[in-house]
Amino acid sequence: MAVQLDKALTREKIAKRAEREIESGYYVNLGIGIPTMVANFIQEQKEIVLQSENGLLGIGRSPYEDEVDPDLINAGKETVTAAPGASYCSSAESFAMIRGEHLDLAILGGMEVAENGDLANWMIPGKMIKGMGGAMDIVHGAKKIVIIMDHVNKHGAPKILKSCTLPLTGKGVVDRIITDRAVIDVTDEGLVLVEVAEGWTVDEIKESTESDLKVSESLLNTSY
Amino acid sequence: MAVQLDKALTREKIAKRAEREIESGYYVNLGIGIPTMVANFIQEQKEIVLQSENGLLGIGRSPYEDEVDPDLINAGKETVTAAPGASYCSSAESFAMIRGEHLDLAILGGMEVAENGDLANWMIPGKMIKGMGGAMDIVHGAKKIVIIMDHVNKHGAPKILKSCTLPLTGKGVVDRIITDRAVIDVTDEGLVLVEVAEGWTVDEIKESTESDLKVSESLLNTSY
Amino acid sequence: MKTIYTSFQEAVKRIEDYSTIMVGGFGLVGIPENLIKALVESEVKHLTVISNNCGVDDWGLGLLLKNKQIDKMIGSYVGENKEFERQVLEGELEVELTPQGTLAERIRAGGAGIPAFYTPAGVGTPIAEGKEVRSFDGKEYLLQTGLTADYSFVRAAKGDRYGNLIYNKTARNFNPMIATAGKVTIAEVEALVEPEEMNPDHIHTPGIYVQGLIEGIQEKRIERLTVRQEA
Amino acid sequence: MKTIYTSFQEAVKRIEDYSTIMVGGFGLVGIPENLIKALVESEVKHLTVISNNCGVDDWGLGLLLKNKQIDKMIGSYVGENKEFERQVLEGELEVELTPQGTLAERIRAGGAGIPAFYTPAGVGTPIAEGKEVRSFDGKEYLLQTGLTADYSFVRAAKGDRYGNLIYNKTARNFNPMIATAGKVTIAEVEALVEPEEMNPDHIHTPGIYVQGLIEGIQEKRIERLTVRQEA
Repeated sequence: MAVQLDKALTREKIAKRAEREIESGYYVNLGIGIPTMVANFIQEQKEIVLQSENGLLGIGRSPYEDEVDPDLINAGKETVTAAPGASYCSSAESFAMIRGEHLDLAILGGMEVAENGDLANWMIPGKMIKGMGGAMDIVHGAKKIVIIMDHVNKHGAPKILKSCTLPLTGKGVVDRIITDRAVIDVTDEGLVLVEVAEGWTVDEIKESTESDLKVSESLLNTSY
Repeated sequence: MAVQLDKALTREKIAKRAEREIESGYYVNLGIGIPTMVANFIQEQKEIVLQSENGLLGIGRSPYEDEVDPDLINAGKETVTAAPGASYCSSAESFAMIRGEHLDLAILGGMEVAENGDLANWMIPGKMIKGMGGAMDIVHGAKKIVIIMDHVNKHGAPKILKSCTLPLTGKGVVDRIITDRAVIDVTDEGLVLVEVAEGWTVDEIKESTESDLKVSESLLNTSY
Repeated sequence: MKTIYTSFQEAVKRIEDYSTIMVGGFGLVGIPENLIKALVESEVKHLTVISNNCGVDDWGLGLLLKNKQIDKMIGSYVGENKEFERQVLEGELEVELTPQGTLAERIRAGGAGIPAFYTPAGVGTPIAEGKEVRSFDGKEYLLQTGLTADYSFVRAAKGDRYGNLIYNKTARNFNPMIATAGKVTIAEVEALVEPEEMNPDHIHTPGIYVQGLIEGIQEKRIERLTVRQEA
Repeated sequence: MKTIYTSFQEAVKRIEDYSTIMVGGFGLVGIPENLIKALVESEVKHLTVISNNCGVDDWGLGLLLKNKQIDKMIGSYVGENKEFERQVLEGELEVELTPQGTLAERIRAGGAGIPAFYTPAGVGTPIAEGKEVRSFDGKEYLLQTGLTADYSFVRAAKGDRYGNLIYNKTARNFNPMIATAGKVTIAEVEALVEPEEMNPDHIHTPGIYVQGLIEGIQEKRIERLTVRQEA
């Protein structure tokens, strides 16, 4: 139960930090799972538009019971409403928006990220493959790709690696990684540690990261 | 003046014969110029849909003066109305219909047709090039491509040739040629004369055609 | 002008074994429920189905799957279905996974007469195996081919006798492209209306793409009901 | 959320010499009349213009041409313009002719992140010169690349402050694709309305593609008035 609570709190912490990536005026795609949670923390003064790849530009809040429309869902198949100014489109048009890099930001989950920006988040060999859904398109489809995930896996092993061991979702696509412990940027000079979360030290982050980490000159400590 | 009248009558004769190509239930694109005239002769009992590549599926009759809408034109830039059941679409969608061969028939004008079905109808070297417009797409965009034109040019020289001398609009695209003198099919075995117009003989058609002509076993004489 | 069917059995009866069928919908939203059910009843077998998802165990394309009518499935996400998993693991069902945006574009291309196009999705991933990779302006792309089908089944909110269709909200999803890519496209509509009720500026699928229509009542099952509590 | 301009001069003032500009419309229908006029006034030079046509001598893009602001024109039909002819013959103007359907698809591809695609149009014609020809299923196709622009100018009937656009009848034409393919897209709208007046199912151009809007009154000149006499 304590572990469960911890998990929930960790997720919330990551989601809240990820929310800071979203600037007013942004068009954003939030991946299924924890990324979807980010929407709950978006500050009211920010004017942002959430895109859902099943053909909704402008996801609104969850419907009240009497507002539920079975024809209106998000990409996670949850019932939603449409925000003011929303529009519907076909899946081809929706991915035209994505592929054409008209979105400012996508926040997605990750299993592994490599120091060159490779991302693996869709299959584990030997396990049933459910499919990549829209992930392989979305990683090429926003001006900035942010991956949010736990810093280490359930065995305590790093998820930020020299190179991914799992089949890739995209090659060299990640711009920033936000974990429960740190914010790390993928740059041409390798990974750069830019923020350290409350309760963690630079050394601890380095120890729990397989790749080499440069420390930013403007490193923020205890930033979230 | 007599020549002028002849020209008008010849055009009408070709257009009327071309109309017989249109079966009830067909989706048809009519090229700019004489092909557009074909619409005037469509028999009322036929249910057909005329497509205009500028984004109108279902061209209606010309508007009465008080119905004119400057936002509603055909591909020849003439003001039109929309027929019952019409829809508007973008140029990309319109050519998706065309390129995807969803049209049953296109009737287009021609300068030269070769025995292998090559068509030239868009440019004359040395003269100002106005552009091919939609012609190069449309010749690949209907289940059947019918070319209507005079049998010979203004110098009396054949327009149906062993091979085209003018730059092509499309390679091997023509299914049938309708002229003031004859109806000729493009087949794997070469050109086949299938109909002879009133006032003409098989020999006269052969003489005024550069390509070899097989005569169909079911040749129709004086068919129009 | 179009064939208006009065029974769903009639609408699917020409479909033969080994046909390729595209089916609209995303999850359970916008699926042609009654056409799928009629296909199950028809007992037609060895189908190749192209659809973003494959329904759930007891609804949508899951019903076809359960009845072992599908030989091959082309989709982007098939994770809500235990029977699917079983058939794949036992080698009864072939699966071709395609990124969702690539799938949507392949279907659009198929309907639009475009045999192939380049897309960044899948470069450097297992999806790229056996596919041409080519650089444009220094970035790598995969060559993907257009998809067509013998039959396309779509669902729309409104349709008219000219075959024009209008979809409702996110029930549009894959339906417009799928309507363009079937040799024969049959639309299950919630309401068959007079053409005058369809504004020509609002039509999503022009009638040229549709060969038959049938009116039906849908259950519209909800996969993940998510509601906000009244304040 | 979007920039709402109050003057057309203001809307075009950031445009620099040597820019590539896409302009919506077919013939004179659906052209952003006032944006074009403001561009003429701006005296910006050495433009590459991508548009299906190039206006007529005294209207639309013909005005830009007359003012010698265009270095290069990419379009499918440029036949209604004597000044165009003169500039081409005297080597003042470069022209790249593209089949109309190919042009529409190249612009769509540019906006949709597709670097290139294959199309049957132009195989065996002068258009194929220098282009890759490739067979798919025994038929030949040309490789064509996507097109984008620094600026896109479109005209819509209605727009809202979220950038959503709705077009009227055949004034839609090239506008929706062009709206997607400009780094900066500015929409001239006949009426700027409240978002509530735009039904989300009827929007042709989702707001994401549009950076600025301005309301204007159009002359809507008619090129070929064709009427039926009263019975």
